Amino acid sequence: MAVIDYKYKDVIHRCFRCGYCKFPNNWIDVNNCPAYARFRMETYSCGGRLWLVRAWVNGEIDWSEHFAQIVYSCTACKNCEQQCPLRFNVDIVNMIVAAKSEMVERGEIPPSAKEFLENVQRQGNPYGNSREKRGEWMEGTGIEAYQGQEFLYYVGCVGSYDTRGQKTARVLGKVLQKAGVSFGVLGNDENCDGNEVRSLGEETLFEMLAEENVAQFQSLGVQKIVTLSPHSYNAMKNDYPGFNGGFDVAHYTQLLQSLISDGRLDVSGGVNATVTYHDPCFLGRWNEEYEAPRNVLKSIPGIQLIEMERNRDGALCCGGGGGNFYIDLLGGSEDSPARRRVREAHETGADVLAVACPNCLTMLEDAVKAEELEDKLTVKDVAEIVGEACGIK
Amino acid sequence: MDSVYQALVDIVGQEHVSNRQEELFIYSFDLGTTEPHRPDYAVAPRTTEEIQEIVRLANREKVPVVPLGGGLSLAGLAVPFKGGIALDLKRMDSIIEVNEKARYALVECGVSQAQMVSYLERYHPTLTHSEPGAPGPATIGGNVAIHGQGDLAQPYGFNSDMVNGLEIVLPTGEVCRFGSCSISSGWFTLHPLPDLGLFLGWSGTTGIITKVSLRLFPCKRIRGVGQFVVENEELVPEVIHKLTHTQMAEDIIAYSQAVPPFSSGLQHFLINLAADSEKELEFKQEIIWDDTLGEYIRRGDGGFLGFRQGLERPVVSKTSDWRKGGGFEYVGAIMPVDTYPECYRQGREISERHDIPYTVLGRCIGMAHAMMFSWTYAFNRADPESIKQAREALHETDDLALELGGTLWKPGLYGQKLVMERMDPHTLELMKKVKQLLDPNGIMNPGNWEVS
Amino acid sequence: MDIVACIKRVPDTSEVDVIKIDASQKDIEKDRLVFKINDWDEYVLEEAVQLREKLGGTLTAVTVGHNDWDDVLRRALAMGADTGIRIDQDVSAEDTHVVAKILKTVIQQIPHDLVLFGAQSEDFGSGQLGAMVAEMLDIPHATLVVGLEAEEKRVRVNRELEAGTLESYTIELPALLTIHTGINQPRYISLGGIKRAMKKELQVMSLSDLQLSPDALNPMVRLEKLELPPKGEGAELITGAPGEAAEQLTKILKDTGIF
Amino acid sequence: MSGILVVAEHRNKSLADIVHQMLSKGRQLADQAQVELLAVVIGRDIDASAAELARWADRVIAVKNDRLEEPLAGPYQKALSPLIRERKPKIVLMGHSSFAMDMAPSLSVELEAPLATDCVDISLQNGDVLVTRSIYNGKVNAIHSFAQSETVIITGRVGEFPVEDCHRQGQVEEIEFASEEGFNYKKFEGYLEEEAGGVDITQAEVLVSVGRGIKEKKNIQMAEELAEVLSGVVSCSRPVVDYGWLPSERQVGLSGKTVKPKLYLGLGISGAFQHVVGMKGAKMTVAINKDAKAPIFSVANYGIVGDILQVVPELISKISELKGKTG
Repeated sequence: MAVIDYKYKDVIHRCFRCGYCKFPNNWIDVNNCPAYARFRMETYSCGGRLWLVRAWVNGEIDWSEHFAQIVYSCTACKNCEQQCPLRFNVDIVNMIVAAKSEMVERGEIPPSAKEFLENVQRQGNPYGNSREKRGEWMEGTGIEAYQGQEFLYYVGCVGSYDTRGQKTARVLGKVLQKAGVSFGVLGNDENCDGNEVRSLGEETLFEMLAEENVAQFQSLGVQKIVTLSPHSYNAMKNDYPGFNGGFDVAHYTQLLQSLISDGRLDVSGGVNATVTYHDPCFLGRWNEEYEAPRNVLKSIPGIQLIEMERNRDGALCCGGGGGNFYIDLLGGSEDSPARRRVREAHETGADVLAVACPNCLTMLEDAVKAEELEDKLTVKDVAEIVGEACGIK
Repeated sequence: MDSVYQALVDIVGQEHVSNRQEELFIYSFDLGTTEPHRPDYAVAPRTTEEIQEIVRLANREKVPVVPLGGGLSLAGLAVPFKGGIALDLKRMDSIIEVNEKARYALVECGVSQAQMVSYLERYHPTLTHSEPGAPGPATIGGNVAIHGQGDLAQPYGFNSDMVNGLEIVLPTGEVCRFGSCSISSGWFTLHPLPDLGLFLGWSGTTGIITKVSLRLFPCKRIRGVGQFVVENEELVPEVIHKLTHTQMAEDIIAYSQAVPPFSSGLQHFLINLAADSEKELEFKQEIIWDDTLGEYIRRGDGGFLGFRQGLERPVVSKTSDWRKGGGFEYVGAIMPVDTYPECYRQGREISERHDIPYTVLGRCIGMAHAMMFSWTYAFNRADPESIKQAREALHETDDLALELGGTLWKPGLYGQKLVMERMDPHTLELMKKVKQLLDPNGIMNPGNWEVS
Repeated sequence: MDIVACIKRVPDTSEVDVIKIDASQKDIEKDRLVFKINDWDEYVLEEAVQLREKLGGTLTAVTVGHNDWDDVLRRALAMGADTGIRIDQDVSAEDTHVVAKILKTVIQQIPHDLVLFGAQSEDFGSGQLGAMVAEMLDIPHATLVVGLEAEEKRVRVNRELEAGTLESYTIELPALLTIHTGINQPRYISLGGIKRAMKKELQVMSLSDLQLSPDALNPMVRLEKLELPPKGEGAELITGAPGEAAEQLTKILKDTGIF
Repeated sequence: MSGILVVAEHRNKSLADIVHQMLSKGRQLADQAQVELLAVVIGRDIDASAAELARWADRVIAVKNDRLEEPLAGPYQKALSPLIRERKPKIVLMGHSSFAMDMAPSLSVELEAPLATDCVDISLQNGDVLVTRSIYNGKVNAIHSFAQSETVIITGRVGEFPVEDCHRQGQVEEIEFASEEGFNYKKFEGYLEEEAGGVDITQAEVLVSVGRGIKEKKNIQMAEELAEVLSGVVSCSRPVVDYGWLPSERQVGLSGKTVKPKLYLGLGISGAFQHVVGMKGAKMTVAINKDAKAPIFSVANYGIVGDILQVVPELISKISELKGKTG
């Protein structure tokens, strides 16, 4: 039956389905929409998805698991908004999220998305792991709980629970300690930042998470926040103000950039590696932060930085956005965006693929294994590379 | 279990074939005003061999096959009128070889125009191809299949004139090669073997183009666009005639449109120039702006609006948003250049009668040998009345183009009927024989170019 | 068709490493545990809502517990139940007989063609409650139902036996069924749905409202104490990072001739 | 204390396995309390079964009824309740089976007799009956006693009570059961067997079994790869079938198949008793689960506490490496 109160009812028909959204800005490859790159059928292109949502809203097609899978395969990477030549392009991702919200309210969403959201409702993280284990990553690092220090170091779910993510969280903590930054963490009391919950369409759950987090931060007197993940950075910088949570939010690469340029962090130890940097969507296209991570890498002696064909606002998404690092509707093939991106990184001749997001880290590291490139290409977070340069093990 | 579906899964793999409502819905439309028709399957093959097996299956089961590249031909040429298999060729997107010396590119049919532009800019900066200005995903194969033209039409003709070789899967499943490639490994010329050009202009009704060797042309270091305008449309043919005489320009386009209002009624010229040095550029500018167009400027009949370096690709999709309706369709016709004034005047009259802001454009083909004249009608996809108005305007324009002595380019069903009615019966009979010879079971893109 | 669905709130112990028994040795420490609706009852509610969508009628959700149990009723209301009834009594230490008596009394006061229970609960897993209530209401019942087709006057059910076999029955209404997992795919309940359900008021009843005095509900089975199961000899644990552990296990598999 | 009565579940002309486990426990309790062990079997052609029961029971009551070829909860209850009221056994004991779940609770209400289900131990302490139940999916044991009552009803968990052979020549007593009650309002329509075909996991030498811990359908592909490398087959526990990720023919456990492979490799399986019952017969069991307290670890020979998404890919590459060298 038709969807009655779809917010973008009078805009969505303006999509001409001309397909510019499939390309990066330099048109070098037709596969820059991650879902289209994976399935290469018109239904999975951004235009195809908008036409299907419109057809569903008008009652021309019925809901089906396949339709839900097509909508949820959008990783909210914003390549479409970057490339679409038409004036409504600023709302494309919102149109898809609004369709997801409609499905959420009807309870008809892919099973893995259902599990993701139920786990967050229950345990405050998509893995459903116990809240009592959220602080386990910091055991033995000497990192303190937050009691008014200058920065709240917000880690996020992937950094807290994913073994690979934990490693990065620890290294960044030690780097900040080395630079003498005054910071503390929330440990077991940290809750999901809600960024993925919102892009999965669970609007009310996102509002609750945002309200609770803002209240928690304010009760602790938090002024400045440094986040490990661009996803947390995005929610706290752009959405929390709407819940009167006006904090000074930085992604950690921005903080490291200033620490290095102010001389508070000595990276002269250097790292000998040819590195290519992957722009995470929530740092790049969503927040136009392209230079800080690159400046950090370039400030380390011995690092030779090579750009991939598709970089900055033309980067190919790792396929982990829109909750897909967990619900993973784009995995399972050599056409998966993560595997395409890993091949592209390898072609530059780099031996290190640098990332600045725990989701990208896990997606691209799995892809390196799947492509059997373990001995030719290593995925490292910028924090880990900086850690090496400061002699942190 | 649907045996055809299962057979398709065995050929291309489970992920590249679908009979689900979502794929059938999307592949039932093109972007224009043509009524949608649902296919029974959507299939995305990766190799010529897969296409052969699909076509053989289609013959056995009498299932229509409708090939499409970008699906952007905007005239219903990729709409599966009789259902069957919508064959999306965009996965066949490898650029196989670029031969710098003989200036040609051998590509799979699904290579997109955008990919070609960026690949040449990135790896072969001294070469360029005739880019049609369609949205990025439009494919090389699809474009030659409908006798498309691009921004080198004035010096070098139709894109289909630039074909050095073709690989075709016949409707009965065999693979044929036309041009030097059929006897040697080089794809450097289509001629002089007996001409079997039975696949260009047929819009995929006589076979499926799988590989194209396309001529490339020198790409000079400096490329720019000069803009010239005249008030009186009667002057346009002679201006084009004079410009083509100089043989200095690349693309020559004359257009007129109602939006923005201050330019309504004026005839604008876009004159592409290319040069390897400032000296060469100044020389060409002088010949064009002083020696050729100077008299118009001095008489006040025309105005020079400046020259801008850098070739900015036209973004034709913007037209679809003029009426905030996400849609437009245009009639393209190959017309004698001197019919420009009538094409403009009557075209404008049709637009105004259907309450659509007029947009007409003439692209010179060859040395003013002909021009591709397009009448564009935007519509609002959410407003059936505006679609109806656009569709009527399109049909009236089909009639107009033929009345003015032109011939329709990539016409939809309505235009095809008009063309075939006017065609001399023996040529029509020969077309029918060719179709029957190549496609005995009538599975290839049925409905289009069907000689009754 | 008027449907009554009885649901339960249980602690989520799947992701908890250590469960501590409290000083009374009659309960576990629950203050740090997270609570959820009993797995089986999610399938009950989904089945009930689907039946109500097909055949119309009313759907009433019932639970027995103090006000922190309202969240499972909110969930039922968010899913589509018309009313939610909570009997304000902590029965976590009671035996099933007592709970059955309470529920029987409540159900008798509600129009009921079909009464649905979960086949068992995640915490105690006795699997007795539904069949006991059926006997007390003197209506036919079937447990472990994995397939259900309902008409106005009767239901056709498949119930699960051992070794992949099912047995099927036709049962006249009114009847009671206990629902097993896998019968359907429960829908997602959005927080928005739960919040909207907050506006629907819940009926709260006490034992006295049901003319039941606490001492008339003496348990037949008494809990003596809880204890942690004896540490069985258990598995020989292979430790180390994923790579090393995999290495050692591969060696063991090789040595025992598995490949 | 009066006698102990074992209710024998009799299906397609033979006694269910669990009956021998209950007879053995019943015999042991009866000897300890020096009381009579009775057994009752209800059905149509039950002579052979009655004779078999007589090897354990002092007295066997064979209740014959042509319409009761298959065990039906309603009629069985109508046959048993007068018998129990008349013989007043201290304990009525039966296996905790699907049939028992259908009948025991309503029988307990009819007789106003206390009921404890799915017990893992039954003991007598100075005349009082105590039972142990495993709760919070195997992480806690609860000890229960009964309020004063002539009869208590207990159902025992399958696999918890070892079978001890016995050679007592019990007396067989036949009685007729004619009551019409219990047949009408609940009509038995027949059995549904699983359609055959597909993979038969009971024949596999090596089973790689996936549980809820696999988290997503796409991870099953990793288990397929591991099974392939070990030339085995993928099986699963119930939640995986409930989610529709694998067909029920792959399910190991009480309501699925019982398997006796050379190697049973459990990935993300918690080890609920209904599952363990189906794989206890494996020669060697290895469990990988991130919950150190998962009950499966108390059954397996070897265990790895870790994330299967990290361990299994390593396992696949290490095994194929080793096989590559020597294969």
